[in-house]
Amino acid sequence: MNPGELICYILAGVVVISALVVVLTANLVRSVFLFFVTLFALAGLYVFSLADFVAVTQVIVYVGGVLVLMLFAFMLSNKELLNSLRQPAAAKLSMLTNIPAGIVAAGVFTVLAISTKGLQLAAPSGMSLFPAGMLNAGDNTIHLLGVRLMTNYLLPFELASVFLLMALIGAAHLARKGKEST
Amino acid sequence: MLACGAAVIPLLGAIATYTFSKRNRGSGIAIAGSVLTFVLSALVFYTTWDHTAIHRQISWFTIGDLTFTAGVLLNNLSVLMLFLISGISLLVHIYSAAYMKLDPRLPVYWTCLGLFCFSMMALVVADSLLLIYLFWELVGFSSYLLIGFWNTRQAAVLANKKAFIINRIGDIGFLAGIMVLFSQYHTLDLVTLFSDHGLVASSPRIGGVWVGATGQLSQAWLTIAGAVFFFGAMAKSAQFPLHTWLPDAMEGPTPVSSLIHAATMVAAGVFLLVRVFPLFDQTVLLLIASIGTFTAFMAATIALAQHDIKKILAWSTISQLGYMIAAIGMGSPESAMFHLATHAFFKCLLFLSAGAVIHELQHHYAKSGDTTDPQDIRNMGGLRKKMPVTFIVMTIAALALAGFPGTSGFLSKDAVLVSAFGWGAAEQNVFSVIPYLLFVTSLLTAFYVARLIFKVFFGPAGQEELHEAPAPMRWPMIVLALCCLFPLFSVNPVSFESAWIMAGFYLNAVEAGAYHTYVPVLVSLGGTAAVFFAWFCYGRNRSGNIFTDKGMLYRFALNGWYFDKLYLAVFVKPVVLLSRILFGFDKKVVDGLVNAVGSLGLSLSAVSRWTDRYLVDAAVNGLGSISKTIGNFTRNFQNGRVQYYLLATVAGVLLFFMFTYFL
Amino acid sequence: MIPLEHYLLISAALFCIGLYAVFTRRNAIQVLIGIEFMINAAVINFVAFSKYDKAKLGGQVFALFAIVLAAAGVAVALAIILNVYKYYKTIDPGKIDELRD
Amino acid sequence: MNFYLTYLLVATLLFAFTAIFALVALYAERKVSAFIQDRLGPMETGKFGLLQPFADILKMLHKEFIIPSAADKVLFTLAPIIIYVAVYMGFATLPWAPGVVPVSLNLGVFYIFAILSVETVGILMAGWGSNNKYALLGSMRSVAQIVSYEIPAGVSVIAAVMISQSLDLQEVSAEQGILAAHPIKFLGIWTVNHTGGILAWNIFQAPHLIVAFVIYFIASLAECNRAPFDIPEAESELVAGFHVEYSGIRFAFFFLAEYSMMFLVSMIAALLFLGGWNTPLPNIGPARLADWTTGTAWGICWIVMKAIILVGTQIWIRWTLPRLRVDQLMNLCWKILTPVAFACMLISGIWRLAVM
Repeated sequence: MNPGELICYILAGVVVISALVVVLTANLVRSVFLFFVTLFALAGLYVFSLADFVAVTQVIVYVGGVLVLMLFAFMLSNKELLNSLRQPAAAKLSMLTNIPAGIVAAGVFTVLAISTKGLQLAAPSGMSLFPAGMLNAGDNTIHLLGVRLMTNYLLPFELASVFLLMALIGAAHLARKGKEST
Repeated sequence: MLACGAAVIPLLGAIATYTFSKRNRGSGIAIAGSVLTFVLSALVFYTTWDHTAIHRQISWFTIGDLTFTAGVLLNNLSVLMLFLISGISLLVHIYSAAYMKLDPRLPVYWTCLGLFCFSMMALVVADSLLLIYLFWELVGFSSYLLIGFWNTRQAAVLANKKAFIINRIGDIGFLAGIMVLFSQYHTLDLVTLFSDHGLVASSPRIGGVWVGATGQLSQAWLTIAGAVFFFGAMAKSAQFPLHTWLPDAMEGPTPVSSLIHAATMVAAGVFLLVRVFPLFDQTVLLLIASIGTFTAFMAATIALAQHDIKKILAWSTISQLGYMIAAIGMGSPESAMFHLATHAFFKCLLFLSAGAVIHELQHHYAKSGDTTDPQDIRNMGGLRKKMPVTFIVMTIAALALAGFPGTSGFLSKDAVLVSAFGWGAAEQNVFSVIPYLLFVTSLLTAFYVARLIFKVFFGPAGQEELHEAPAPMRWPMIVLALCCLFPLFSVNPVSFESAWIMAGFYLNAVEAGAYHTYVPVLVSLGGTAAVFFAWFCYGRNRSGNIFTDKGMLYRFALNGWYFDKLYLAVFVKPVVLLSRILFGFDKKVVDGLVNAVGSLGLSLSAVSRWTDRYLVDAAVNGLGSISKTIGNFTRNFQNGRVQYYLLATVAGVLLFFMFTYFL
Repeated sequence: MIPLEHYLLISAALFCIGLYAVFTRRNAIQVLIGIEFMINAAVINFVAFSKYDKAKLGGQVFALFAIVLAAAGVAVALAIILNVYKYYKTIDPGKIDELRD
Repeated sequence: MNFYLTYLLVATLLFAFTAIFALVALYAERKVSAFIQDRLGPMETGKFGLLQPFADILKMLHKEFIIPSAADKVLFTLAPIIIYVAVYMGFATLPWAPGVVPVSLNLGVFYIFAILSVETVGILMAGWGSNNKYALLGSMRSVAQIVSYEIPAGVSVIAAVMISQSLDLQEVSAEQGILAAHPIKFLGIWTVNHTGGILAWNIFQAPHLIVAFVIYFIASLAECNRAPFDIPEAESELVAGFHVEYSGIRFAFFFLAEYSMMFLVSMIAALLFLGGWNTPLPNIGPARLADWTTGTAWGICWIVMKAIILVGTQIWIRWTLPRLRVDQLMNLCWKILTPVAFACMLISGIWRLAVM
């Protein structure tokens, strides 16, 4: 196991553990900041999966956008909301009610893990599995992505931009303290 | 069509005055309307009088296979009435414009007056008993409005109520008559019924059975029909049992009294009787003659004792109406109509003159703050010098009323009296007294009218600032005074046969007899004597020495023979008592019964409620609670919590995958 | 060289953690975080598989789309949560179980 | 293992550079402010007060760590580190000279912007962790300002990147001088591949980039929370903003982060618009000034000089201009800078297609 793989597994561990803590902790603000750690570690995982542009996008969008937005939403809202975010220590009863959810989540994980175990990458008959070969560490993914975005995926790209505009307008409309807020 | 126009214009005028009364308060419109009406009526009169009757009608409505018609019948009778009414109403309109000038509700007055003229004219030109009945009611209603015009006065309100109620009583008679005729002939058309060869004239009475065109009835029904028609006319024309409303109706404005209660409305009864004259059999005619005569005599005696100037004239009107009714009863409707025409003029003039006097005195008293009754003749005197025109015209009218030669009253009264004596000669029994009674009445008439004149215009002058009435009041009086003289009616001042109105109704010729000569002479002489007697009593200011205020007879007359009190005791109080008894009966017995039924129902429903609650409801509630329990149980699956839903969904998917992988 | 299965396992773990958060959290924002975990689990899979697709690079492209659209979704969701808080005075999705105004 | 050791060495060098630069900038700031305000500034410690920054740093190192009792201790402690590390990591892809770059990353600019956005998380952490309303308000203002001004800054950077056709800052620098691999034209008309010098800089290759450069410079001031965009730490309103509760070495980290950030954004500006490590001197006929002044040492010299001139401008602006109000700040960002930056980006595209 070379240092790169080691770092990768460490990052994977950080992802899983920090995600668990995010879900289980009672202090919401800390959980949101921990969410940042999870996302950062995930970005590292993407890098190790040779998706450096996705990783940087992950950081710039999630860390610079989503996370800041969440924190900002908390802090902009009033004191009661801030208090309500500090959840009381989970009561035993609530832990009791969480057990079915835990069982179901664990069951889903089991199913997914088992289905992963027997995974075989198989090409359809008459076609090779990797026609263009696998991605290498030295490839300029930005170049490839740029070409693909402007050729094969131009329509999804434009749709996504329109969708973003809609979301922007919608969020701005919902969030403003308009007189006509019903 | 002109007649229709003439009849409808007052209605339009009424509506117009009511609508456009802002400027000059409607007087202009009202007077213009009545001028137009008069012109149209005169045209109609000119084209129709002594020509063949005009009868136009349209189909009105149909019940079953009976078609009711509505239309206009113009014969001598109706055009004469039309002309008379429009002429007098024109003069009264002009007079009113001055008399009512200061009244705040003048537009309403014009409206009511217009409505009245319309209904009266429509009444006389209508060709069907049903239409006549309609307008008859309308006349009653508009007179109700006019009598109670000064509706803030208690007396006026009581008077118009009284007039209305008594007219209602008479209307029942009219309606009953219409019903009898309709059931007998199945038509109400005047021409079909009452023309010379109409249904009534051609219905034979054979052996106590009245044979009509479509059926037959007992002859008693014929008598009843006539009697009830007369009963209707009785109320309208203020005859003996139903006469009490007319004196009270003097509470209305004087021009109204003049128009309604002297010249037109009360003439409606006479008009009706003339219209249905062929219907009357001997019994009814005798009844009519008796009632008319009695009314004439009674009213004259009452008029002797009155103090109120308008009351005197009112009783006098009743008396003169009695003459007319009696003339009809004695089979001489033409003289009744003649007297109606002449009486309309001089009685109208008398009222207008009285109105002028009252008007001036009222102004005088109002100015000096005096509360003296301006209508009481005891407070008057010496007005001859202050109001010469009024004095002259009123004297002419009074002479006409008294029946002095040279006046129209002489002609018509003679016509009535001569026919009465002619009729009386044929009668054998107690009814032969009727002509003599009428004659005595004539003398009484001369006496009371002379009393009125002497009291008002002679004697010491009381009030200094009095002067003549204004021109719009004066001129109609002068015109009417001219109409009270003989030339308008006859070229011969002493022969009523030469009067054109008499000539216009050749119903049956008056037999010329000895009466024809001496009756007029006797009337004139007796009248003169009565006037002198009156001068002796009142003119020389020696009143009271013969007719003291304490005399029983005097009080009897003053109170109108105590008819009002009698009616109060005989009709009103028993009715009130009866209604009290009935009320008590209603309260105790009827209500008690109803309440008993109600409480029975309550107890029954209590039983059913118990059943409902503990048997039916229990079953329903049981079902309900079962479903509620089930619902409560299943509700947990539908609690609105998205997370539970999602958990359940994922658990389901998970189970599915479990099955696919492990089973 | 990390085998594909390991990426998929990490992805599955992250997905289940997100699922658990969505099931149990009494706070809409934590539920939102759970949803983001699930989206990121999908992104891991996209990225991991895209290593084998040099020609089209579909996995990375759609990972980009997923990330960007998730961000947009978060923006709208946060706006909704703030409005919900304004009316219900709570952001517990378990207590917001009424459809009426 | 050498591979990792080299990286470690480079990282240490960079840290040392930022620390030393912070000291120098601290001294320069004091002296410049004194000069602008017509006074002497620090004079006691050493000749001309040259030892003043060291005295300051000593004072800070000796100060007590104060953690407010109501503060969230973990967040409070982590915040300055995260802020500094975010800025520090931004240096990783900056080229200093031809061939001299810590990490040659083909998405360099993108990476820098991503890593700088982490700084906002640190600021929020500091604000929230202090449990102080001034700190919270300051951090929120700061974050709002940074997030807003990232848009015009990013868009104007994209305008430059579109001209250079690369996100790799090394390549961007190379394309602005005599080492360019592609034909480059002065104002789009005169090929200057062999002339180089100031004529080959991006702002002269495509003159609209002068506008983009100004926008970027203004936005970078805001991102550094420098005057006139210093309302997040406005002393008169918020005491000191998000770092009001900090003291000692933690406060020194904020200080370090701020001056490092100043240098970082200035260096990015120099790299993207002002020719990077290229010499401003062109080849004029036989005087091959550009050829002579291009090289590793020259490169480091030029880039540091350019960055320091820009930092000096920042300091100069700070002591010259008054502070903006919040609404003026936002109006400037969203109504002026962002549209103009978009226009520059559009012109860049057209320029790229039509002229170059």
